[in-house]
Amino acid sequence: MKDDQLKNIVEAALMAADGALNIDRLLQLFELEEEKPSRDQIKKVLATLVAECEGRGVELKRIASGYRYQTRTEVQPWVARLWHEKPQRYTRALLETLSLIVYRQPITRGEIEEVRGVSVSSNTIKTLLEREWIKVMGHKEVPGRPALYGSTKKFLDYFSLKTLDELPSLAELADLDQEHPELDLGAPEENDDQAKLGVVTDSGEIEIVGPNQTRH
Amino acid sequence: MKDDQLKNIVEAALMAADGALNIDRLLQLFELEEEKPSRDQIKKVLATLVAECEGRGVELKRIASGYRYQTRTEVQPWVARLWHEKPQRYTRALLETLSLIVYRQPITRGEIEEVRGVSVSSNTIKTLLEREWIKVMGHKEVPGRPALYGSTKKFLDYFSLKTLDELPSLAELADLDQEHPELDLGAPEENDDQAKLGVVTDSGEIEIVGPNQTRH
Amino acid sequence: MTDNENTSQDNLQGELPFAVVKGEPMTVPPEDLYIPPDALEIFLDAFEGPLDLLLYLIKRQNLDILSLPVYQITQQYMSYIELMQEMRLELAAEYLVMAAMLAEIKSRLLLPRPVEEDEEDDPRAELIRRLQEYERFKKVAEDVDQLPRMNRDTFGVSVLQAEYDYERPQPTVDLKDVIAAFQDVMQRAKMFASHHVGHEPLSVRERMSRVLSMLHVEDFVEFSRFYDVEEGRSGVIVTFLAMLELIKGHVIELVQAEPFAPIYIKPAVKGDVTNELAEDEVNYE
Repeated sequence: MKDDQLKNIVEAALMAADGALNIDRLLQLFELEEEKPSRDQIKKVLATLVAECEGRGVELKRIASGYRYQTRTEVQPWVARLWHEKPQRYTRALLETLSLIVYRQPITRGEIEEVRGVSVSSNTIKTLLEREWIKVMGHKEVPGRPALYGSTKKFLDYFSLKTLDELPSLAELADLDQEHPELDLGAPEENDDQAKLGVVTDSGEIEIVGPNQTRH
Repeated sequence: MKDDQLKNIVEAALMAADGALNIDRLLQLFELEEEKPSRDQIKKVLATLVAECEGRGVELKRIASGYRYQTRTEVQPWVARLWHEKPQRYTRALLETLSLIVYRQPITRGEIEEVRGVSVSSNTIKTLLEREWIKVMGHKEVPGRPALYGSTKKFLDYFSLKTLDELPSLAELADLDQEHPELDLGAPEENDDQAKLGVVTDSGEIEIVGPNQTRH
Repeated sequence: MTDNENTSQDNLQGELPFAVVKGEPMTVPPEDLYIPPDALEIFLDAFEGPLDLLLYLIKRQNLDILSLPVYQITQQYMSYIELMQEMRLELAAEYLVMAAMLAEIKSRLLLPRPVEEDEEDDPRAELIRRLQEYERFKKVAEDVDQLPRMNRDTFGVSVLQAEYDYERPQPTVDLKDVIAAFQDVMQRAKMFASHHVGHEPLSVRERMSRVLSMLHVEDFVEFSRFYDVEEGRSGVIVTFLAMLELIKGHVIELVQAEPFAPIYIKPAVKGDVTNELAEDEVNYE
């Protein structure tokens, strides 16, 4: 198969698809053995297509679940007028809860409440579960076996992110011990919260590192 | 407005729109008098965009109701395979919305949200309308005149029902619950298959690995 | 945190309205402790909880969290709590717990401490840590809100296919699943007890839909045409009940030109609702 034809098929498929397509999915479009491109060929074509969007109104974006054509944020004010419906706004409570789940996953509802200082409404959790931005990753083996929540690929897709690594960084905790030695803040490792965020390893995998800590 | 910006807006709008857009509709995207392009400008931009599709996998076609992007017939055999695979399953949100419409018809979206405690996405309603399982039966004469949804004959046909009366009543449902505990789906977070930690691998797939250890 | 960061954050806060009172965005919180009763509830709504309120009180004095001025802050906090009580607002337990914690810290700082206990934890440390922790997530939640979001900042591309001769496979659904979903949602909503749903026969609901369908075709239908005598007494009653339900719900209206003239059913009069959002849209927002 000629490069041009391959590129056209991939472009058309990505534009016609409802969501993102990954390389495996794109490979499935080619049924005949003799026409099946290699992964590298697909990757090369994708890179060309990404480059061809330069300066245009749409871009080919790599997100968590694959590649997706989407409109550029620069044209948002005009394109949004196509629809009458206003985009949903989220409350601070929902955004703060979501942030805690994303940055400190896996985390229980109790632990979220501890940081926020207020109870988390069931509605907030329900909305997040329903949007499939979060999911139950397991249960904490403490009395009551509370659910441990974590973020999903859908969450990344929705915010056009490839990995958790691309999220805005969490502000560092100021070092109380150094600036205020008179405040004896106890064990230093309790301040080390960075270890909560998923870390992308060399192989490109996301690992949730660091056990979830609770403070008493 | 610069020509490039205008072109990008028109391109993005046409690509994001559900159907064709005509020149009037495109002009409506520009609200401010000073940025509003002339019809001739729009026509010129459309001609450029048509030309830019030369040799690509999609084309900008002029049809009776306006302009729309569509995949080229040459790539159709491959693109069509996107939909060969098995259809996805409906979400729990959709099934609950459907069941409320069936059992409590005629019902407004607001009333569904009241019972479910979470907002109902437009997509859910759209999917059900497209499937022709529900339809708008009228409007409730309260502020906003919200649509009243009800089930259709197609819904009855699909489930091989002659009338809605053949559906179990609520009293029967309670009995059913006792006789067939397997029907009780339980709270979503209790699902065992979710009690795993997902890890995003290189290929963009989610792998299920064992539950994350937690420290106490 | 440096002083510079502190100032820039304050500036940022100043630009965003933290509450809207009668349509007017309030960018500057009330300076003193007197807050007009109407505004108080909105004012408190602007806070996500006791930590948020404390952060605000600290920021208002342009102070670093690290140098938490327990005395002033406690006093201010208590005044707010008192005010809430005066307004007889329902006090969230979390606010009271925080008040107790502040009082405890204050009392411990007031008490003279024996020299050997100097090494003991500063009682402020835990509170400072919590405030810092909360502030980090408050900030990052704002950042997450700014991320480009599908259907707000960016939109998916949906290009049509050239040919339409394919039938897109639809998910199959088992009736059992629909019933189970209903059962589940009703159980969750605890509607069995409070709304007597069980007493409303499904047939009435179905008939309501059928009445509406007839009105969908014609706007004006004669009353008797809705009734099919062949259905017998129970069928007629069900139809009548359905009509009463629809009238009660302001969906349809009965019209009679003069006494003994035929009665017509029509969709309820469209009120002037141009300026109001659809009910479902309001809920959706």
